[in-house]
Amino acid sequence: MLLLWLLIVPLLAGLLAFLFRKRSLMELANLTAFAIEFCLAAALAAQVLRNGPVSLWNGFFYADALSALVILLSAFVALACSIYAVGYFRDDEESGVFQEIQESSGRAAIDKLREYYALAPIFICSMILVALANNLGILWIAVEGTTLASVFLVMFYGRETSLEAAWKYAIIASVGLSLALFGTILTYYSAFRLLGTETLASLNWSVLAGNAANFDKPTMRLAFILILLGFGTKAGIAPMHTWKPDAYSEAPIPAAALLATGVLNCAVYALMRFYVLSSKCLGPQFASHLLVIFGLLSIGVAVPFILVQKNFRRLLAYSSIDHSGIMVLALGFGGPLGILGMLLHMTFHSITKPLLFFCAGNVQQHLNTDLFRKARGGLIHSMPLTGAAFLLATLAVTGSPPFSLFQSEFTILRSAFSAGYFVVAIIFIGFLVTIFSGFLVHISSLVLGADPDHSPPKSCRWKSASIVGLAAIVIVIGFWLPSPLYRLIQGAAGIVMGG
Amino acid sequence: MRLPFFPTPDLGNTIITLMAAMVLVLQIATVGQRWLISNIRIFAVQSMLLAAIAGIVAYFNHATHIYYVAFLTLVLKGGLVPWLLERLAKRIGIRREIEPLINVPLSILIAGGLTLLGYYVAESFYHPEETSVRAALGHNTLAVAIALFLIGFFTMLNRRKALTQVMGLLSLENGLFLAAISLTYGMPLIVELGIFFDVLVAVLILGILVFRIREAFDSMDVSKLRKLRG
Amino acid sequence: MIETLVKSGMQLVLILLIAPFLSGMIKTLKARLQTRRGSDVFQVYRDIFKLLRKGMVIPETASWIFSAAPYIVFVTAILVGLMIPMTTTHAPLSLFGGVLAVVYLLALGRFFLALGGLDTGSPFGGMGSSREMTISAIAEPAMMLAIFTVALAANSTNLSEMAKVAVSQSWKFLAPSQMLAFAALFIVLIAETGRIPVDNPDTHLELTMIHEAMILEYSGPYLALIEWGASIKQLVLMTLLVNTFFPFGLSSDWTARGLALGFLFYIAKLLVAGCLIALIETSNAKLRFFRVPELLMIAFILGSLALISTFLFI
Amino acid sequence: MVGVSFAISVACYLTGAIACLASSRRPALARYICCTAALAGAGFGALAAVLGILRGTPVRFSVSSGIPLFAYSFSYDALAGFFNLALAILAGAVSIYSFSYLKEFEGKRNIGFFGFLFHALLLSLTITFTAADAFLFLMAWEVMALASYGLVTYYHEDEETRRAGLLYIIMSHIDLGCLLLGFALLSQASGSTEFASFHAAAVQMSNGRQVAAFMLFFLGFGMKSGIIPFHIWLPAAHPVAPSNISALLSGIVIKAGIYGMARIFLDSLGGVPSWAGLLVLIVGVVSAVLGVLYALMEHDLKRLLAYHSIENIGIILMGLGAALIFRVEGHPQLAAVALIAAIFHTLNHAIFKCLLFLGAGSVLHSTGTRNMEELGGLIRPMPVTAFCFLIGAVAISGLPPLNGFVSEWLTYQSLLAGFGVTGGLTRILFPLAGSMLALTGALAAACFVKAFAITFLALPRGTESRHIHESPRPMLIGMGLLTAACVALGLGATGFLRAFDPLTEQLLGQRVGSNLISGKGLVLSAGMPHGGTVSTAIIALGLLILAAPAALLVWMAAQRFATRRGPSWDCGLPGLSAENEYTATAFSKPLRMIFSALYQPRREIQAVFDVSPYYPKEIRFESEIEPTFEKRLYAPLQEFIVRVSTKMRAIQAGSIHAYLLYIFVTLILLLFFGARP
Repeated sequence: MLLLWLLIVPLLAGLLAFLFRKRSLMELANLTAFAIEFCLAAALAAQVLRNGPVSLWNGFFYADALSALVILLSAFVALACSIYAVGYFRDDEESGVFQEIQESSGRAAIDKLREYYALAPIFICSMILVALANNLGILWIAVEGTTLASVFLVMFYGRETSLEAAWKYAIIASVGLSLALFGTILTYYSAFRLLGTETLASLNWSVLAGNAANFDKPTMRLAFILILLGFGTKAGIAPMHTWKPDAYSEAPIPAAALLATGVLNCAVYALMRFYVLSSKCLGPQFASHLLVIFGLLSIGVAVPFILVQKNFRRLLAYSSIDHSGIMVLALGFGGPLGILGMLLHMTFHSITKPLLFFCAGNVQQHLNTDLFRKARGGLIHSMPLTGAAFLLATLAVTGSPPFSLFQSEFTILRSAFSAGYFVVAIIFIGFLVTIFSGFLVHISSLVLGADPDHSPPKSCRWKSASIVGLAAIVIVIGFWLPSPLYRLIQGAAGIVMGG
Repeated sequence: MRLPFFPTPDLGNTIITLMAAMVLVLQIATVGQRWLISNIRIFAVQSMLLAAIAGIVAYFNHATHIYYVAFLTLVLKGGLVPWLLERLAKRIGIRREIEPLINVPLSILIAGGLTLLGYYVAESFYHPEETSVRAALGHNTLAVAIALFLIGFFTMLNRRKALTQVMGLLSLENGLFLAAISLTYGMPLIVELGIFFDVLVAVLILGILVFRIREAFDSMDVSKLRKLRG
Repeated sequence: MIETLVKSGMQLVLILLIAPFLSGMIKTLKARLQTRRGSDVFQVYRDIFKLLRKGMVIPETASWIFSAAPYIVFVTAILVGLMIPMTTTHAPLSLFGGVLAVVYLLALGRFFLALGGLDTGSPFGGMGSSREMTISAIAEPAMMLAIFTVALAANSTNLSEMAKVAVSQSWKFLAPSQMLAFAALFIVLIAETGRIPVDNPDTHLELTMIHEAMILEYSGPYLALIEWGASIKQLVLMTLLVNTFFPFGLSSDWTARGLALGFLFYIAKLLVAGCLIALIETSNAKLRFFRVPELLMIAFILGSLALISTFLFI
Repeated sequence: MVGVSFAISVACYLTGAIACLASSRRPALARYICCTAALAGAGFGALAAVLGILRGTPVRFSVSSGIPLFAYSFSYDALAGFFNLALAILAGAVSIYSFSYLKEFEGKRNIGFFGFLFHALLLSLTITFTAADAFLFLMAWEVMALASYGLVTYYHEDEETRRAGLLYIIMSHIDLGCLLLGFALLSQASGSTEFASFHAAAVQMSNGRQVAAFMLFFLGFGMKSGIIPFHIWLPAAHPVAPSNISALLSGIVIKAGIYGMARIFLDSLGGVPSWAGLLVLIVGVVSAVLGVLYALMEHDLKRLLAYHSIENIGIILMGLGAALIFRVEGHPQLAAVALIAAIFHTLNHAIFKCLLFLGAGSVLHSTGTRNMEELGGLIRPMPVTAFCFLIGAVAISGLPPLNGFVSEWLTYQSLLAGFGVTGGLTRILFPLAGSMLALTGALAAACFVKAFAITFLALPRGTESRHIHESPRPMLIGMGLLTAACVALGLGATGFLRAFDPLTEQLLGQRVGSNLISGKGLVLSAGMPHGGTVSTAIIALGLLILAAPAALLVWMAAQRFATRRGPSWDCGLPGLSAENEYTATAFSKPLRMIFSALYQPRREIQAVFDVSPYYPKEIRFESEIEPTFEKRLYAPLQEFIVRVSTKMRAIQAGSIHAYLLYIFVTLILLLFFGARP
């Protein structure tokens, strides 16, 4: 029943938004829903930790440690985003952004708000569904659902560039997901030849995983290639990453943060499910090589764009490409350390990344630009909290100790050596160092420097609360990870390892 | 009945293979086609053929749920979607020719190459020692499905207009449909329904987007959407 | 303890007395070689004595550093003198400082003298200090290499140990490494003591001075201390040269006979070295300042060759 | 006991950091907390260090982090003790100094944040020196870099400062990358990140991996220490930080690299091959000589000191390199002596470099400039600062009887001993390295004559009009402590050297303390029979005794004639002014000419004539030397990276067709190559 509630709560929040006519009611509904959602996710995690996998409707919904982890992370990000969104959209309203929209498209501010408060919960609902679906077909549908919900969020502001971004996002994601669907069909086929229609009727992962060793191998090969490309597109792995900078820089900040963490997690989650099947069927070697190549390529592609970047929101997008590359790379390295490192990375990334987005959002809203050139540096003078948090988040996201992403990257590096990928490891570290340099050069030039005499922004409690809260969590998990969370991650790693 | 030039002994499979080949021919025809409206109509025919394939599969394998699939395909892809697209095309007033990025003869050549690639890939699925019907059928239709997919993809690459890219996407999904139907005799029904629903929503959303792009840019040429760089 | 003090006292007297003599002797010799009459060998004593009885003028700009420098120069020179075997192989204070201490104590004196030169605020002082520090710096590696060559042969940087080893195998000075090291150290000696062709101790022409420019503002007892200190330094370096490379006559104990014999040999060796310097000073012109590094480079190469030959020809 | 003092010290730093941040709204309180907490931490740190050094056997303890992979485990042994001792001395002196130094920040800058970073730096250094686990070590290592970055860019409004800070943090991160790889290599071999497990595993590693591990660690630690050619960040970053921080950066932060090398090369890797030791030695020589040569050309007081840090790191590496070679050649006794030379010089350099930076800070504090060409004559208004700086200058120049001399003397002795124990041509390298050490020492002396004389002596060069005053008492006490340490470690070296026994025993299995001391505990000997001996105490005593009669002579003369004060000789043209003084640039000119091949000096003289070409109205003189490494190595590299990146941006040119094409091509390639087994 818990599983069902996990889906119903956000759906309800989305539907309620259609009913309300007042902003505060929508905000309230949204906040309450995600607070409840987070509690539900925590409860699910606790239950999974205690009693093992939970399933519903004859295994239609199925949650093991891996799902619970992804759901917990999605719920966490959703909660953080919903808190931030309150401040963000109020600011938008006050600064007259909605007015402009109204003038150009004739849509009232409250309609715009409703658009967000209705779509975001649906978007999150489909993310939760991704993790809950046992049936691989449903999994695919849910992933496609995230795309459909988020296309409107990307074109939220209705500018020409938003349309452009939305179009590119929609087309590329659709093509990608078609590949994933093809892969899913072939997976089904490779199992079908062994098991026949009857046992397979539901295409359930929990059934498939038990029999994967006997699947038709050539089909599985082809299927995994297509799956990698397909869900890889959604995860933003190079060379399928091209939609990311556009979509991330055009979507409203809370939606962009959801895209960068929630959607990324879902896509990687889907990849992991198929990775388990593939490595059981074909042995880990085949998937590993492919994943390592694509992972390294993604990190490498992000490097030049991070080094030479004019727009700080696009910078964040490339960081996301970099991180999806790291996760895929870690999956490719495999072994207990690699998988554990990958899941740790996913967890830490989901916690850290929203902070970076929120800081960028504050800066963008305050200065009304997302270009470094126009921001003119020295933000620490007019917005000390955001500035400091921005630097902190930059360091955290680039994997610098003492922040938690360093722990996962160190683990991943160790797994690379264990798996014998020496050269890859060296290139990997080289890329990371370069990315750190590029990031810090840009962000420090934004935050530090002489005071350019911007007027100080109006302080917003919602924004500050989300930033301070996240920053506190980011700092704490750098030094200490709650042991239940670790056990959950360990359990998830066990599942991906195929145990 | 046994036709000498098809290796499959089973009539249903023979017909399926034949129809799949026709679908492929239609797909290649799309590549060479210059008119948007004809493109939409070819898509409709193609979808109907697929619906027929689904019907044959359902009949020969006594799989009732595939009848639903066949029906849905016929209605949605053969009727509703082409109708919607045609309306949209008329509403935004596209009458002119499609201007492909690569000229027609070369495009067709490439489409041929992609078909070959499809066969090359599918060859590894051909197990001559396995004399069962399914194996041979799988080999052939998989090749066609891959070819359909690749050619659809290529069409998307080759077209400038937003709407034509949507067309490419749709024909690409027809390839998937063929694979799903003929390889595994249909996915579980719920999955199929979900996929149909998704396709429909996708077409709607893309349609809205096409409309908005047309409004904002006074053009449907997506190759002009190049503001976001670097 | 007492013994060390007595020995130190004896050597101290020796140093204080011989040093001006050596300077005077070279001056006289030079004059004779240049067919001048020149002053007699005791003129330097008279100069020092006279300066010690004069009043002083201290530049207005100078601080206590200016006043401290003469003491440090003088005292370091003497202390170094006590670490070097002169008439016997056993120098009184050699346990407390070997050849490295000698080099670095002299550097300490130079350090303060250069500070004193700059403390006056006069451009001459600055120029002198700059040049002095430059030349000593580039002389240093050559000196060290030459010293190392000897030290490696003796397996010690302790000067008494080195002298003992040298006496016990006195034929060794003919070895190529010793010859080369000697040549290197001799060039360094010329540079360090401010002799032609590196520096001209007799000139006060503005642009050619090095050492003299540095001490231009010193007068009276301070100047006496500096001059005396400089002559002691010269003595010390020459002693180092002659006693390490030509150790004959060094007494191995502190008996009266040994000391007397050692003393005679020592004076004789100093005389020979002094003649050599006088000869060189007479027969050479002062080099341009920027040619000096080339000379010191030669010394460095000689030192390196010395080292290499140590292990090639042993 | 060690553990408790260590824990209290860590707790002091930790609470100090948080309390400072919390009190940032109240500057005076923040300053007070910052300095008091640091002083307390330093006190307990020193106690822990002394106890840890004397104890001999390591003390271990560990704290859980929630992830079993990463444990916060510490090991306090003699090596940790020495570096912690240096840290504690410096931290103590700097925090006393900062009582007054930070006062000028009040109301202008955020002292609370400064205090937070300051404590974070001290904390991370303490942990770096005691970490027993690669993970904890790397954490502390990078926190140290980040805290230093924050402190270097404390004056972030200034463009130069920001650039310097970025250069610093980027180089730091590169070295972190090297260390990460190195530790990952070792962890993979041993299956654990504990330092204790590395030794056994490293010995079993294949030759290629050993080489890789050595090179990675050498690069990583070397960059942190500022070895040439990875030094360029050091002279950029150290001068722009607040001076009390520069003192810590040059004093102890760069020593973390030395600590790492000692820890990894001698302990974890279990000895490195002979060529590796030789590499360390050669890099040491190059860094020492080039470091001091570049220092000579500086007339920014703090940059000059920063270059001297490179030089001294070079000297330390000479000792360390010798130790590594001796160890592998089977002479652990000699290795122990060389190691003592290196570690002792590390400690000494920490102390006198900190002293000098604090002195420079005082000068900056009261005159507002770091440019020596604008200073002069400060010995009169600031006599105590001048005295402390002078002692520091004598010490760093390696002149007897202070501490710099002792450690350089030990280094010489080790280098000389190297001639006898190695074969072939490499043996020549030892005495040659020794001669280069001599060159370095002499050049350093020249440089500090310049630094001290131009800054403190003669006439002021344009700062007369400013109100120059002696520093407040806490600053003087801070410097005074370090001055006393210089003298004490110099004169009392023999008393101190026995403390190295636990260290050498632990790393090399040798106790050589008793060999190094003879002659009733006053004489330092080279640790081998008939080797060299020296006694700084006796030298100091001798200098004092001998100075007495000389003073008597002068006093007697002064009784007869009054000592007069008069103007300096002005060539008969009255009016000698500060403009006639020798400048820092002029002082170093002979060396600039002699080493012109290195400096590639460029100079430009422009004369403006009024009427006659013989009487120029004004002459403008410009001179600069070529920053070879920056210009020839780093600038082209940076340019290359930026150019390639800019070209690569064509990938994302906005065309959706191109984007689809990427996917299409990838798909086709994968289908073609991957789909069939």
